[in-house]
Amino acid sequence: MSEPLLQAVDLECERDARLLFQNLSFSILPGTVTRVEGPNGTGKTTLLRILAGLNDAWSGELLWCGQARHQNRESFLRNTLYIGHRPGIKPLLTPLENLRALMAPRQPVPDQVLLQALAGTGLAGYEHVPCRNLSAGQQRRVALARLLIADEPLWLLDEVFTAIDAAGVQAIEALLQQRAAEGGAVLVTTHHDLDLPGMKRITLGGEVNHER
Amino acid sequence: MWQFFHKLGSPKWFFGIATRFMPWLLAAGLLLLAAGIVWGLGFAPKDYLQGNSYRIIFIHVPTAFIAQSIYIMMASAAVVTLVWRMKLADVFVKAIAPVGLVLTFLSLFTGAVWGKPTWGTWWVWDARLTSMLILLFLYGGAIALDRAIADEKSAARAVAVLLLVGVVNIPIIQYSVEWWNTLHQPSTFKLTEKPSMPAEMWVPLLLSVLGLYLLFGWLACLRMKTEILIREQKTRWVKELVLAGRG
Amino acid sequence: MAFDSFSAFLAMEGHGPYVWACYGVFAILLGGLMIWSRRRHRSVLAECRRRYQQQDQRANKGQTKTAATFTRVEVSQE
Amino acid sequence: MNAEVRPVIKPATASVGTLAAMLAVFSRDVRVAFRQRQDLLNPLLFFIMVVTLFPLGVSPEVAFLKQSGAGILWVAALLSVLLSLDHLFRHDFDDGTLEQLILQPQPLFLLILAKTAAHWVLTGLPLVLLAPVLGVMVHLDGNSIAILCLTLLIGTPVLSLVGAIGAALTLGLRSAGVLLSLLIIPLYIPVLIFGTGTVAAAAEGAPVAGYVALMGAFLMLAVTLAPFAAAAALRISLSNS
Repeated sequence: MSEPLLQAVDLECERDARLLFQNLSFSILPGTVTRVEGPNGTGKTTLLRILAGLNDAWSGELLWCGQARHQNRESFLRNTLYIGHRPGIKPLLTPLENLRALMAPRQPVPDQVLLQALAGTGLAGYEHVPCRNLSAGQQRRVALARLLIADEPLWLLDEVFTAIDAAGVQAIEALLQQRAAEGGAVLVTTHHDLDLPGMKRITLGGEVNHER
Repeated sequence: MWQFFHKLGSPKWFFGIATRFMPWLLAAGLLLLAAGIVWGLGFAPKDYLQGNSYRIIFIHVPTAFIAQSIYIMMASAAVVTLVWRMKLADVFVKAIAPVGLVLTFLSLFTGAVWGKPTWGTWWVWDARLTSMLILLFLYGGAIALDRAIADEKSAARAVAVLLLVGVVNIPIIQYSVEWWNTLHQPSTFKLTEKPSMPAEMWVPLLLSVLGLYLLFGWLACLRMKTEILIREQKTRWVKELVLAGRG
Repeated sequence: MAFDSFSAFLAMEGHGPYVWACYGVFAILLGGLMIWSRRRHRSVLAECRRRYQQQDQRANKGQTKTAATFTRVEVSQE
Repeated sequence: MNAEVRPVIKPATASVGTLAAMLAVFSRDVRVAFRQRQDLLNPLLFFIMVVTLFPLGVSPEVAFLKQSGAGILWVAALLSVLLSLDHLFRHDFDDGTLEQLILQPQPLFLLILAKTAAHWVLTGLPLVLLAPVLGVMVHLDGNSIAILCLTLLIGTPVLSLVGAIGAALTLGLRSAGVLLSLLIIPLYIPVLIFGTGTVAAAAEGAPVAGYVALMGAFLMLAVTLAPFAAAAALRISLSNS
């Protein structure tokens, strides 16, 4: 059994005086895909933001590689890739410039590789078109191009399939599976019916009692 | 020690203590303030330079002094909010900010009215009045920010950051305003500067400062209790307390 | 007593209006803040009590949460 | 499933240096700004217009303008920096760039320092460069203009840095623009006082080195403390969104 990358112990989160979840414990192991599921408004995105380190209105414990996350923040941040609802694409920049800016603080990547990654997401020929002229799905793909080069062991992907066409969805599913096979850990939230072999699930919004 | 600290942070514990102390705070505060004011207005000797208008000092100085110290208290509570995330510190800041605003306004108002018979004008861009005016802005900003953020935890932390930035700035502002004042007008007027004040003047002043402090304590307790009720509605202890008719 | 008579006390040698205006505004604002804070406390208390009683009533009735069905709501055309 | 071959957890030291990351943040902001040049021009136009209002609204007399010119220019510069601050984080907040910025392994306050530096280069610096022209228009003499530009050069970065705190605090709020001004203007007062005071002292022939040094001290203080406060404020604002 390999050691978990990220471990949550008794997570509890209250938002706008409403209890989203409590006593939530799980481990994210290398080589797994985990899907966070639950109806609208049960805190899927909030959970992902908590795990990524964006939201700090929670209580409980988060362990990174067995140690408290807040004491290993730099190592955690360096080794975690988070892509949110709003993926950080500047409408005024081209896909290539956007990808370059997103990768720059993480790992040095030559432009050649960036172009390959963009081509891999089906954006060949659009590398130098400002992103505001691209469709929603294409803009999303610029952000997802990071997945083709990212070396972070843990990926946190919020609504990764939004605005992506059917063929694209299949390709991304395959990518996630391949990543797990390589030993990466992936955590996704999605409304699309994702069911990969060996996939784990975290279900929110079931038995949470709203009264204290 | 740590346990005491923890206890201090518990809204329930505070609620009980505050309820017990409040009548005493109110009674002692009113008594001291009334004594200070009656003494100051009716019995203290006339000032040989300013005449009777100086009697405004017995409310001007207490309001100015407490208005300034409330800002310092809020900034100290801000540290507690940011470092230890103590709920009671959030409540404290939110409850006393409007009190600080009102007292700052009162000190400005009394200062301005005092200026009219003394200097012949309602407003002088004197270093102290200007500093108090800026303090009024700082209070206004903190309250406005608190109102603007819906989530109360985030609001408390954002206000805490603002307060700390403000408290770092206050000495700088004070210093620059004083420098600016000497640059533009040689300061001939000083509000309260006196080489020595006779005891018949400073004793009533001290009484009214103490009295106003105690009344501030009462107001703080009351307003904190209100805020605790709002925030802790869902807890069982508040429910029992409210249904039992205590509070 | 620093004054000879009550009227002298009120007049304060011509400075009366200023002094009394200050003390008046001070009394109104401070007293107002105290009374208003107290009223607000009372009203919050009453509001809490009302909510708790409502909650208890609802708990006794035992309401259940309904799931979303997205059925169209019929609007009568009269 | 083969869990044996897995990516190695890298050591905590980031493989990209902090300086490189700061440079990336800076160059992206500059690049985005140059794609939308109108936004760069707006604070400058505002600056010119506010200065124009004073001769029109108060008096075009040379004596008045000579005396208040430095103050007018300083107030106008302050207001136009204030106007541009709302954009400092807003676009990044809307498109998610800010989330990515916070999640970088490099220290956040340094990245914010880089962003603020970009903001100053794009708004503060052009104001300083434009100031001599407007200085001539309000009849300031050569020496006063030089001192005015010097104080603006030292003072406008302080405006950007302190303003960044306000921009971070009001991020995502409804009436952010007005609120930002309410929070920040009191904090701008020392810079304004010393900025105009130095010019006034120079006009009277007093030595100004001490005042300029003091403004330099303000700048140092702002550079060291403001990014920390802005970083804390950003974390709070994003946690709330």
